[in-house]
Amino acid sequence: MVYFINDIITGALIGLLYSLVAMGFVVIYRASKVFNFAQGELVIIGGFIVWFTTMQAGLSLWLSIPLSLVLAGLVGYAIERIFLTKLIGESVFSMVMVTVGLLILLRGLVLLVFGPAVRPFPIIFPLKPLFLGDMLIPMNLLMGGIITIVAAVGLSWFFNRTRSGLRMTAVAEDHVVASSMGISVKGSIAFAWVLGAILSTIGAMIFLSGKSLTFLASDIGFAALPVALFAGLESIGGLILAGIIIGIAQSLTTNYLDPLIGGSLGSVVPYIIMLAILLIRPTGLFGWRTIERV
Amino acid sequence: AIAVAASMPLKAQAETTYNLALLSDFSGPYADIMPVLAGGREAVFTWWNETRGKELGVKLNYKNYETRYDAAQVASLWPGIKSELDPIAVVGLGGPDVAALSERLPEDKIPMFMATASYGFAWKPDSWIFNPRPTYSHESAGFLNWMREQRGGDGPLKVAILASEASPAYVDMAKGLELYAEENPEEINLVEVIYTEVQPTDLTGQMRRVVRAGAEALIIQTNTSIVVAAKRGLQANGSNIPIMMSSHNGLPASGGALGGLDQLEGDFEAYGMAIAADEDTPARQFYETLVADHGLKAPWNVVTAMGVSQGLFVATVIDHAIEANGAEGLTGEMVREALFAGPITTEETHGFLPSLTFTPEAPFPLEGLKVNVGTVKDGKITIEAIGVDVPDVQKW
Amino acid sequence: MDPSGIFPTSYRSDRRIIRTRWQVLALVLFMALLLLAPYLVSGRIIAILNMMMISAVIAVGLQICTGYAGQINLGQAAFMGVGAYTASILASKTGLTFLLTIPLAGLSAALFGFLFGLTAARIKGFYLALTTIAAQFLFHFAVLNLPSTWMGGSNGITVPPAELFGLRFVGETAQFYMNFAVTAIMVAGAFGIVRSRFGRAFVAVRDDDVAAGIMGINVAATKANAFLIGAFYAGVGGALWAYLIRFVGVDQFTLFHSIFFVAMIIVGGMGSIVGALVGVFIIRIIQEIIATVGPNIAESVSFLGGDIVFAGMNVVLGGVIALFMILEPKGLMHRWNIMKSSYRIWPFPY
Amino acid sequence: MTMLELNNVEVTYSDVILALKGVSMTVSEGQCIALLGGNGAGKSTTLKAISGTLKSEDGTVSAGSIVLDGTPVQNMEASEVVKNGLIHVMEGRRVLRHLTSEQNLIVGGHMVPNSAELKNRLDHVYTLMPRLADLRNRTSGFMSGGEQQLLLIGRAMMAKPKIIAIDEPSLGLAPMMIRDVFEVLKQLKSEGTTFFLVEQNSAAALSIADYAYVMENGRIVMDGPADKLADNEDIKEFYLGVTASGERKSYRDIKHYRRRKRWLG
Amino acid sequence: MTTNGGIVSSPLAVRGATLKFGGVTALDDVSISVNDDELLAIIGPNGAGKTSLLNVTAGFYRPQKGRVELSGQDVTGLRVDQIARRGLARTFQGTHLFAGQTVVENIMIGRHMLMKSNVIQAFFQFGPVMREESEHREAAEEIIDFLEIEAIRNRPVGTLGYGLRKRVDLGRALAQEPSILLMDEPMAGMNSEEKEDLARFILDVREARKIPVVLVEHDMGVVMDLADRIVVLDFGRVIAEGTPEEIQKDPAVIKAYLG
Ligand SMILES: Nc1ncnc2c1ncn2[C@@H]1O[C@H](COP(=O)(O)OP(=O)(O)OP(=O)(O)O)[C@@H](O)[C@H]1O
Ligand SMILES: Nc1ncnc2c1ncn2[C@@H]1O[C@H](COP(=O)(O)OP(=O)(O)OP(=O)(O)O)[C@@H](O)[C@H]1O
Ligand SMILES: [Mg+2]
Ligand SMILES: [Mg+2]
Repeated sequence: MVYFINDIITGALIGLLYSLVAMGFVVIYRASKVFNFAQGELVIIGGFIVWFTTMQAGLSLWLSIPLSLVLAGLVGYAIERIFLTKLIGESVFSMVMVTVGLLILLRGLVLLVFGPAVRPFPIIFPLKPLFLGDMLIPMNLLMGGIITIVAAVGLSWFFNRTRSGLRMTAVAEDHVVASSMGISVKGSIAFAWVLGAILSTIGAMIFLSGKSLTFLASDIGFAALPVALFAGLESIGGLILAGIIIGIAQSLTTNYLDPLIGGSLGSVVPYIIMLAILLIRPTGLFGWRTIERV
Repeated sequence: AIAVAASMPLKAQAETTYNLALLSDFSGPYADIMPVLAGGREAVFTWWNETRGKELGVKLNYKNYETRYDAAQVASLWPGIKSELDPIAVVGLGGPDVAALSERLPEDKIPMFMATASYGFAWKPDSWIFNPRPTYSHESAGFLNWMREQRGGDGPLKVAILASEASPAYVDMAKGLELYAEENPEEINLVEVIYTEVQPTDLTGQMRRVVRAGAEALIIQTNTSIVVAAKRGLQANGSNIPIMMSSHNGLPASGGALGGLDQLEGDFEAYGMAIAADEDTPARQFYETLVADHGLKAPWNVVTAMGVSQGLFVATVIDHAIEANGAEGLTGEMVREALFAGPITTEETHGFLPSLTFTPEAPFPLEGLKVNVGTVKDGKITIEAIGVDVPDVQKW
Repeated sequence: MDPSGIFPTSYRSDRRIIRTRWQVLALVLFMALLLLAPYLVSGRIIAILNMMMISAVIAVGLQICTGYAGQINLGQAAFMGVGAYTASILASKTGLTFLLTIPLAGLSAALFGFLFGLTAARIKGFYLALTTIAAQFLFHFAVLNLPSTWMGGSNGITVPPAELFGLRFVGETAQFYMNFAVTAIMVAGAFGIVRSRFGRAFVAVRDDDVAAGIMGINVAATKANAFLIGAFYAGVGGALWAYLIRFVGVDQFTLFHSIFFVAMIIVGGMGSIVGALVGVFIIRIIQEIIATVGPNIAESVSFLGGDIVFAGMNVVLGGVIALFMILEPKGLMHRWNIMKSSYRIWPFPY
Repeated sequence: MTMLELNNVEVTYSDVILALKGVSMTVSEGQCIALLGGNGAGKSTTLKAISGTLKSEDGTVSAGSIVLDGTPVQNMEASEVVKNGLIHVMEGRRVLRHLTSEQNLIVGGHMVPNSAELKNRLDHVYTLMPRLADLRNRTSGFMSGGEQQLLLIGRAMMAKPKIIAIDEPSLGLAPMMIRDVFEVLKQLKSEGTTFFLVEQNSAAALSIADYAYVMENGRIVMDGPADKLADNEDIKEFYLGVTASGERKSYRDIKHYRRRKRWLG
Repeated sequence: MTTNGGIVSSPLAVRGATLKFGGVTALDDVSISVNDDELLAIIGPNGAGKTSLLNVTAGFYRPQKGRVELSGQDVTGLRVDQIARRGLARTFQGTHLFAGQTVVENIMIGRHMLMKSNVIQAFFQFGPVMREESEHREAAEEIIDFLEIEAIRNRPVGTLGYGLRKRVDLGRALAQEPSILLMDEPMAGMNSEEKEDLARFILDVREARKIPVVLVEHDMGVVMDLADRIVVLDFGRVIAEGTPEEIQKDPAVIKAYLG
């Protein structure tokens, strides 16, 4: 029983990690209507930046973490400048498709710049888990969970309550109208990518803390995807709920169902849940309803 | 594009030259080990040309082809390789090469020689693709039996496997051992079979299951990332169940990824190939000569060993073929025949491989199989056992 | 296409794809060249052509589903896989001739695609695009976890060569003709479909499904059909793949492959069959160039080390794709059409 | 002084379709000019060219210059043009559909520094258009055509621009509404806003315009003071829909032949 | 009046339709019925519920109460495409054209539901498909001539001015060969010359095709001249109904709408 509860807690925390990575998707989508297929690659890049500042440059965590976040932000900005600015005014679809190109490109770049070797990732959160009686809870996930919740609350306040948030919402609604109201689409998208890159980097820290880093890490992008859709691509607050639900479901499947079927249903269960939800609510739990008016 | 390929001058001419096609993956999942592995096998061919080749008046040319570890790429490269190089043997790397060429090579009568252990799905008679090592399941079974003897006492050894469905190859490793455990309950009791992602988020929970099941060994033949995650999971559970790794995710690689070999104190790597430890073995000596006289640059580690042993495997077979058929007019078919004609002794492969006796029944030797076991003692990789017997594993 | 001042005289002629005598001639020459290719160029090129033709069939299907009907589909590789497995199982277990297995492969993939198409009735836009990724994972999971006697599990399936009247289709040349025939039929068919009422219905649903419904088009059914047809093409392509490689394993049909198919139709241009073909050609050729010159560069500039060179190659590949999307977001066909229309009104822009 | 000036502006869509062929206009400060013209004449294109929203339709100002309040704005980012004091009310009722009516208005006034001022402007809009006050919490995407039209005008007012370029404000409005809207426009004009008015309801347009241009397939074919144009024969017939003799003719007894426009002999 | 099963039934009848969106009541127990070959105009202030009424009849919205009948048979709750196939066509307030497609293609899409060929035939481009295509293409061209849009036949609709789009919109609706035609503000965004043309088209449609037309329009000139009968909506209820003359005099209408 204790273990069962423990599995639920750990699952929920893993779910929150997914939420954080998914937040990368959502923030970018929420501020530009662009769905970024290369989110997983942003996670690796973030990871490598952290690895570089700590393991290579040998900075202390207190220095390297903020530095990494700054660098990540710059990378996000650079990506936006190089690949997306030129497309402002074009259809959103073509921007999305550029991110597909990015996905392939960034993989290559990571390989080129950091090399393919499996790298040890710095221990950012204490390895020693938190013991609650017989339950043990991994520190990185626990702290990550807290960070995620804080970030989610902050960002959803920003997007729903502040005027800059409203501006970005306007951009997400309709680039042309937004710019015809004097809102800089460029600015909004740039902001989104900076934020997206930073979130991915935090995600990478939680995900990889004390583990190893290769470009396989990008898979978490696709693991987080169901969470984003479950919550609805416009909802940041919803990510928390979605993440927890999916995380728990996955953890219970891997720990109790998989042993029976001798397979890894756990890795597909998020997608199954996502499909089910979308069939009931086509735009996720809290996503914007599609408005059809004639 | 093709013009370029065709006009590619092959290395300097010799009396009789034969070509080898080297399939490599410098930009796919194995990009990390490829340069070292390539260095290893190429050095052997250089060595062979400069020693045996001279005596026999034969020169082996080789050329690397990038497959990106993608079957489609291999398939579209192959006809080019054939017409451009007309190789007497292919030096393969992994799954996609096998997938793309297993049905093609018999048609073209060219054998392919791999570096790694084999898979259940390649276990078919009359193959044209050969591995110097049996399947991963053979190797783990051999290791586990050895461990059980070490432990002493009767009662089966409690074992857990950590596999992944990311690649069918990983599943195959687990399936083989599962079957073996089923058929030999008195030897092995498979307490947990866990599937995870290739870069797991967190394995604390899964590892606790392993610990609670009282496992005495944890088999991880998949990849380094999983070893690392598992180790952390075990550490979180305050357990030090020994992990058994294979060559491509062995002690040095995993240790490096964990930030120090010391973290793997008491864990094992086991495979049918020389262990790259500090001890002064014939293999080690041969490596030194390669470095000294034949321009090998790679460090002394398992990946180099893999490359060298593959090179030796190929070179020796060709050697046999030449002895049987003379230096002139050697064909892929003759090379394949030579493989069955007689054993490849461990002396010929300078102790990198045990003596291998191939039969048309399987793409790898079935009798006299041996694995070597390496471990970490006070932060150093040391050889724990050499020539451990591998039990017969049923085909799955 | 006609120069300025020349107008079609009958609706039939107006529908025609190829108009001028020259175009007919060009097409005939092109086909003839292709047919003779095995006698003109090296086996390597034929092998590349084989890959291109197979990709072409699949990309054309994707073009119909995504480019025409607007249903973004990231599961095409999975659909291809279903086809490949169906063909392999039928061929290896029942020894059915490829004349039957190929269409059957198409059908089973179509069925699988149709199931996902049904969700399109409710799920739209990105949400749909991303649910199609689920197809990818579910396929992978199913193959590995169903009893291995069904779909070979992790073992994969070995495929006997395609045979017709004792003639075995092994070796690139024989397979070339087989692929050529199938591809020709499928592409011609694609032109037929997109220019028929179905093609128009697809486009209608893409541009404005509300209006489409009010025009008497059953939107849900149309979307499902789009997936069905797209998947059928993928299935046929998969079957060809199975007969080419003669060994199918689940890792040959990954999400990454799907993404590349999408990239192909984007590079070529959405909503154009020719675009799909162009896209396939460009991306495949880049890949092949990389695979070919890579080793040579690696040898000539060995101090760089193969790893650098090949990693660089991947950057080139990704870069070129991204570049295409930035410079020509509407795809090459779009640029071409603009040139065409300016030619049509030339020299009277007013 | 002149607020907006177009010199020989030429607009090309997707590098081929030439939509504007050398259009020149001048709008001086505080003035209201009306741009009349048949369908596809190029009125909206003209506005898009000024406000920089052409790019989204793959169009560019391929020749000529557009000077807004001293700064050349041809092919400038739309958002930059706005900063120069011009707001373009686009055709096609492009409200921000998922936002409420009020949020739309706030977006309109997003450049307002302090929220007190924002509040004032909101109230101002609501007093001028009480209907919007009733709808303030309605999701704009669900509002009726006319309601959306009103919202667009309100949204433009929120920005308090120097010049409003407005595309068919009366589109889809009920007769009373049209009267009200034009009252609002007059009001704004009296407050000193310059207007660039594209309008099909020529009678209404000419009633508030000081000067008017008539456009036919991409060219200015006629211009003059509003009142002069108002009693021009052709304008009467084609735009005001009254016969030369002045009385409205019924749509029932329309002759079945196409009239030729005299000025395009 | 067509009679079916003895009972007299009109081509289109809406009986007691009520439509609510959360708090908003778009339609409140609205009943209208259209007679054969009649032009019924629906007018009313903005947000009165005119478009909603058309949406309900077209099956785009489902009324909470009431029913919709096409020549006697109940079509309430059918899908839009099913209702379209029963002979109801509409044009839109604000255009809903297929922007990427040329004028001809748009009109051909209108004929989709009249065509029979199946996918297999389309794939192999059998004879029948080609014949069908040509026939329907011919019909489409007739409509194009009729609406005098030959010149822009092959222009992508997205590139047309608002007014021309409206014309194409009408053409597309006619292509469906409807037995009843609903029009939502067809005259919006046209100058009086173009209104005259469109008015003429509408008259011709009725002459040539003898189909009843429901017209929602804010231009009183047009409405008063063309309509046989007028229904006035305000806040979702019918506040008046009658001939143009009566309506023009009706105080309630003057107060709510004409001013
Ligand atoms: N995106 C576009 N691409 C190509 N051509 C276009 C585009 N938009 C407009 N045009 C063409 O430019 C000309 C002017 O169009 P515009 O929309 O300015 O007409 P308009 O005067 O606004 O007509 P309306 O009063 O009907 O709105 C038309 O001939 C139209 O076909
Ligand atoms: N889908 C919907 N959700 C919520 N409210 C709606 C919806 N559709 C219409 N409404 C509301 O119902 C009322 C009637 O809308 P409708 O479009 O029928 O008005 P209308 O008579 O067509 O006005 P107009 O003449 O401006 O087009 C409006 O107040 C509108 O806001
Ligand atoms: Mg206009
Ligand atoms: Mg309306």
